[in-house]
Amino acid sequence: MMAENTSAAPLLEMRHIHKSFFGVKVLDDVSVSLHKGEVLALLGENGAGKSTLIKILNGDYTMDSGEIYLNGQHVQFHEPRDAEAHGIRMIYQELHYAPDLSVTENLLLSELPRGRGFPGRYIIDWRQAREIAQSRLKLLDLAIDPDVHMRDLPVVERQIVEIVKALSADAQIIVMDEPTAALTPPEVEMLFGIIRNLCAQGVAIIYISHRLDEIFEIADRVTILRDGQHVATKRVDEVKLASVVELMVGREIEARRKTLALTGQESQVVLEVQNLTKLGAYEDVSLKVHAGEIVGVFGLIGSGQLSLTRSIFGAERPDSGSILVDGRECTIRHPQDARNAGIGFVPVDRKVQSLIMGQSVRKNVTLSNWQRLARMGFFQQRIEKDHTRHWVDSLGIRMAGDMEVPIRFLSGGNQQKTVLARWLEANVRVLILNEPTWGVDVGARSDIYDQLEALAQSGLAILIVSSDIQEIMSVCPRILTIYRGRITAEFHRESVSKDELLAAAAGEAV
Amino acid sequence: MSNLISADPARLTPARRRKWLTDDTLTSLSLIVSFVVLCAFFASQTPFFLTQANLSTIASTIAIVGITAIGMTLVLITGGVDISVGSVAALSGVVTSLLWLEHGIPLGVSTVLGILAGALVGLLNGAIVTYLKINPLITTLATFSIIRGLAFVLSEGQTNLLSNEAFNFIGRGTVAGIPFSLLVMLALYLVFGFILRYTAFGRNLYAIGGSPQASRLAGIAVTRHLLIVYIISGLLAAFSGIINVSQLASSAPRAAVGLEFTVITAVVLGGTSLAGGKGTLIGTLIGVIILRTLDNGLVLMQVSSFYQDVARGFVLILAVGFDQIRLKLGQLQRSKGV
Amino acid sequence: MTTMESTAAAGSRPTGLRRFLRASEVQEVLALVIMLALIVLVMASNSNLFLSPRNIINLLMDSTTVGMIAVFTTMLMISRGLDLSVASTAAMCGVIIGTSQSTIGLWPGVMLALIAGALVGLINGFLVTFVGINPLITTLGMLSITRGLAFVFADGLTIPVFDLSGEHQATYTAFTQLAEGRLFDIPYPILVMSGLFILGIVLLRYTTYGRAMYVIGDNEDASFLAGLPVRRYRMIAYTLSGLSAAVAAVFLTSRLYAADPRAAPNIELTVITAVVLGGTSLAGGQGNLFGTLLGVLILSSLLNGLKLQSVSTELQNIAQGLVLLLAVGIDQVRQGKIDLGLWRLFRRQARASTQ
Amino acid sequence: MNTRRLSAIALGTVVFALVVTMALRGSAVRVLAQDSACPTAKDSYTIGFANLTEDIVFTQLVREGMVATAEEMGNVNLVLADNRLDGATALANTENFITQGVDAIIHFQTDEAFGNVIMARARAAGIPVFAIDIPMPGATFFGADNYYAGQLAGEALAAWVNENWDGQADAMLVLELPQSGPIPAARMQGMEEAFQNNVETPVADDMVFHLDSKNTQEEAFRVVSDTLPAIDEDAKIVAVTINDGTALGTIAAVEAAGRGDNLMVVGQNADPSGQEEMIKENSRYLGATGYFPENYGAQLLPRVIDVLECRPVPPSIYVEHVFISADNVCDYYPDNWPDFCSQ
Repeated sequence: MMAENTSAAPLLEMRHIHKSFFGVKVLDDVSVSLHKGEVLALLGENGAGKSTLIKILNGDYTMDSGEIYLNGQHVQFHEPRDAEAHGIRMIYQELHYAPDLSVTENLLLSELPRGRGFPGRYIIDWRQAREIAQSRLKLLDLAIDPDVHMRDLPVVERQIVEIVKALSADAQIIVMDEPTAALTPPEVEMLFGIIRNLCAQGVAIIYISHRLDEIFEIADRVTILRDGQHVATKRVDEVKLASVVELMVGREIEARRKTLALTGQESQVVLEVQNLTKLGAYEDVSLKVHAGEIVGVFGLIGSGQLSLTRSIFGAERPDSGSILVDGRECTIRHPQDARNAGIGFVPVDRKVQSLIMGQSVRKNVTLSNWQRLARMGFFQQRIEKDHTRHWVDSLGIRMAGDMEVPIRFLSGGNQQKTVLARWLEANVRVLILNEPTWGVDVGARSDIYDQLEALAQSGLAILIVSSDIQEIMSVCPRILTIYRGRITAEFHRESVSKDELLAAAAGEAV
Repeated sequence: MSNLISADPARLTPARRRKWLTDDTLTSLSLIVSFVVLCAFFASQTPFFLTQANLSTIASTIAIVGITAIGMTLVLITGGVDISVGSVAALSGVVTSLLWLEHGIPLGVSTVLGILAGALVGLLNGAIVTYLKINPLITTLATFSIIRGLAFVLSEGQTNLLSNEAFNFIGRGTVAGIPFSLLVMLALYLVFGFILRYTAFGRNLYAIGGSPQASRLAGIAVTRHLLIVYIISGLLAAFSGIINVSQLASSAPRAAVGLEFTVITAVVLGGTSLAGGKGTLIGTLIGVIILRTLDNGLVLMQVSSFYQDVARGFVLILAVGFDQIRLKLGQLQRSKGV
Repeated sequence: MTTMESTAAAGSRPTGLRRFLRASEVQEVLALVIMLALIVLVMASNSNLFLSPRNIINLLMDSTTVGMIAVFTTMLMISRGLDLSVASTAAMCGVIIGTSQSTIGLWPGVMLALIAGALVGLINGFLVTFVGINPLITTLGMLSITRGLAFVFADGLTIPVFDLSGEHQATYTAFTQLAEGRLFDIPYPILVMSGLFILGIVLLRYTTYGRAMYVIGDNEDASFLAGLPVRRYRMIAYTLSGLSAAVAAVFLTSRLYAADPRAAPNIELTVITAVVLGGTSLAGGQGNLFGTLLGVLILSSLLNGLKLQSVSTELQNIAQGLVLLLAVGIDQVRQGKIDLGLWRLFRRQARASTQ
Repeated sequence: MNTRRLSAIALGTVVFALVVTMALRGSAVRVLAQDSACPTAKDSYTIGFANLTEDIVFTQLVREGMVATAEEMGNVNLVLADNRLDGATALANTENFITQGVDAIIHFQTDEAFGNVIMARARAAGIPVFAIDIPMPGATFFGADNYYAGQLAGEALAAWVNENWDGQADAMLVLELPQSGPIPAARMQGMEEAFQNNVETPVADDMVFHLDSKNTQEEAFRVVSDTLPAIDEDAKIVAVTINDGTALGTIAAVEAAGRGDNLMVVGQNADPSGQEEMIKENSRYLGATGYFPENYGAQLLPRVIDVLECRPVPPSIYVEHVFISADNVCDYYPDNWPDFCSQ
């Protein structure tokens, strides 16, 4: 493919794009160009307009004004199919798949191979379909069974299938929105290999990621958006990470200082887990979290930490073992029991597991504290508002409008703060966080870390489960590693290197 | 590289299950077991149940629900529902008999026009669902009352007798001792079973039901597929209406009252999910047979019709409930087996 | 919530009437108010009797069964539940009152009926939350069961709930007073229905139970992980739905002096029609009782008005179907879910005129 | 700005104003001539007629007859309603009639038990009530003697069996309508008992099958089909059915099983569809008790006027029942079957 000469004329030009929703300008005169065979990183905080821009490119949204040129020709996309017909492919951050269909079918959703001639033209050649699917999976060296239903795959693998789906189609331009969020380093490397390969063939990539280090590894140029406006477009080799972040956030971000010192054994143990076991998920896990301490559990996704935290919180039932809060053993059968015992839980996926998207900030903040805000089942509205205002102010939750605005209009970082506020409002002693900054902006991220440290200093016991090693190393003075459901080692931040941590989390003997 | 996930290649190979033992197969198997239990029960209660005469009775009276259930399965797979099928069946019979008896249009043509009237209603349902984006339950609930009303208005409430050898053959004739309507029904099951399994159209229906968004993004013409599915549902319901008229040798606007509930019950019993994206015609066929057998057995046992209602409700809840419990246990085992 | 309104809203803080009109609940029901007004207008212009106090009382009395049940069906549907068994349950509860007369007595029978209704709801709730059967299937099955039981208990007959011998006059007078008694010239059932609506509005707005309905309907997982006893709330919602059917049955039986296993034919569909008309989404998480009240009133004024003009039953059914489609269609357009070309043009012009 | 909202408010205001105007215009009072001797006598009358249901042919014929007679009489304005086989609806219709200021009510409703409340309302409003087919306390009864109507059909079937099958049938199907209350129950009882009492050899109890027809043809077809395997292949079968539709479903089921020659059916109503079935060659439909629902209006409306004009009327008026079969259908309905009757 792409036999033509690589002229200087860009493959894609989006000129003076404007778009507003409900009178709010989301894109204000944004222009972007993309050349054949290059990787353009599209950067910006949440709400900067990246998603809107690519959805316009994909034909999902119609722009208010502006023009799109492809190969120098003016094009108009009314729906995703139009864009697809022009060789534009998307890998979405949110998964879109049919759960009860096999991997093969999801990969080849609209292009299942068929026979020839009259009846044959309508009939699917399952053997060929399976072969195509398998060969495409092989591209990424993946051992996924193409006959398995998507529903039966772990979430990570579903995401991989999504990526393979877009890669496999003949494409001129591939837009990747956070494609590596669930990939392991070898898989990411593999993906980058494929991206480079594709670029060599003349395919252009628009790459969106929060992981700036990836950008510096794979991208040729970066285009930075802020508040719906184009801020800068630069060659990657001409910029430094710090300046990119500054351009994105609009202010200088200081390097994180590691403020929280290691808490000694002198302070009280708030949460203690003894020999907790759930067959098939984790085994014989014991850990302690002291008041004012942040403990990190570092492990590869799928090492059992998710099930472990859900069990401590009562969302799953362990087979054996015990959970003690303040030294007293608690029977936790339901999240309600955990909350009453003083345990709070922040799950990974805010949209699916934390937030009531249609309801206001206020109702989201107070969700776990009804018994204290309601008398005889009736909400004390004034108290509820006062409490909400308190948390909005003290955590710095920013929102358009007052606390009655539906939470879906808030940015990821502010949404996550709302979830924190919920548990603080519920007056918990222990807070368990799962991947606390998943999908959160660079700016908001350090904000959340600051908040967590402040909370710990005020006496809260915090347990963070993360697969982000930088996160773990920058917030957690004490780090446990988990591998295949077992705690393999314990480290102090000051005395451990990245490599040692990685090795422990990969099950290599320490 | 900041984030790191699993480096364990073994994890990527999911716990392998025998491929033929899918949830669908298990649902069908457990249904067959319930069916056998049901048959054994009836056989022990009444000597007439396992007679050839009774089996052929069951066979010759199954087509109306059976054929309508095909369309309903398709609609449910796309995540919709069609409440209007009973009304459509009545309308097609009324239209056919009126065209023939009062306008002198040849019976063959009238029949085709009657069936097309059903397709038209299907088109209307589909158009409202896709273009006006009104929930299918609401849409077809509305057309359910509108079309029934129309059948009454057109027929002026009258029952019309239609006796015609060729026409009666549709509902009553036999080929080599097998009821013609049953043969047609089985042929339709084969055809649509094939379509669902082996054609792009069929697979697209699952994709649409599983994730309309993914289907749209993958370039599947969702609107067109939905239109076709509702038209098919209307067509098949109308055809069932014709079989009904042929069996009874008369058409009435009150025909097929409550057909929608019987059909939905049968389809859901057969393992098709109301949430869309899941279901098989084999399951539906078994569901239809179970319901028919249940009704037949209860009548043969001379159970009061009041208790028949109670029994039907219990069977529905028990069958779906057991399947649900089985699924939960299965998931539990699977998660432990990793 | 069209573009222009939000633009206006962003510009200045609305006050007074504007603020009231901007409240989303009001916006949702505004279209319904207009629809009701139009129906009333048409009916009143065709029949002088339509707006007579007597007829208005008739119309409201007629809607009490549907209205009482609809309050709790609304809550259930907000929490993403559904109950098709309400009408059959009401029939069964009525029959329980009827058959109890000769055994345990009338008032204990009423208590028993209320308990039975709640029990049916509880079983529905159990099957939905603990066994995990789809609510449509569960309550469809329960519909068959309770209707069948109604016939079994009554042996297929309509049972007079009436003092034939004159021996227990006081008891029966008290019972019939439930439906016939009036306060300020308004029959009790209408007051009770209004009371239930007010109770429902208060529950939904100000109580933990009401908020649980919205929250669970919006995101069940998140509610669970926030520590809400989701199952308990669901059980309560189904139980209240069953109980409301029993309450409706008590008033219906009192009103008719008789308990009929055939009572409340297809009322479940009317209830759902009214609730959906009122803007409650089948997908859960949104809805309000003002809308439901308007839905109930729209349906009953439509049918009452058509009846006053002796319009045939078939046409009544057709009209009901059309009104449902129309109302839901308008709502879709209002929410901008339908991109009719005309509508887009209208919005563009509106935007142009505001700039 | 805000054109849309303003226009909505404007529209709402206009609508409200119109509604209020309408309400104030109120009900124009009709001035009617009063007969001094009889307080209820007038020049013309408004009579409310609430039909049992509009779903079945029998009641449709009743309604049509009423409307036709009212038109003929000239001084009767008929207000129609549909009781939908439901007590609550019947009560609501009564209340609507009272609101509409009718002079008399003709009620065709589903159960005697509802009579108490309906009559209480009508009495309070001082409106005379005429009850069709289901008696109500204090109402003038008009209509079928249901048990007797059943008997006629049962006797005719017994006579046919005595004559053609040597007085013996092997099985009896009873297609009833248990969900529809006492009217059908009385008719079924009349048919079943009259047959058993008049046939030479009554059918054994265990060969009498009570089946629920649910008032639809296909349900009758289904339950009869399901029952046939329990009856010997060459058994002689008689069926008594609640109406013509159910009879048609029964016949269709037995014929579809190829056992038509061993069947004989009687029914109730004798609708046009039933008549058409009877006059077929070698018909398995012996006949049905005719109620002449089309004549209900012609017989009843003049009596209603009699009551309103203070002339004496007996407390019960029974319609004449005749067993209609191919032999006499031309005497009663010559216009329906010109071809058949000209033979």
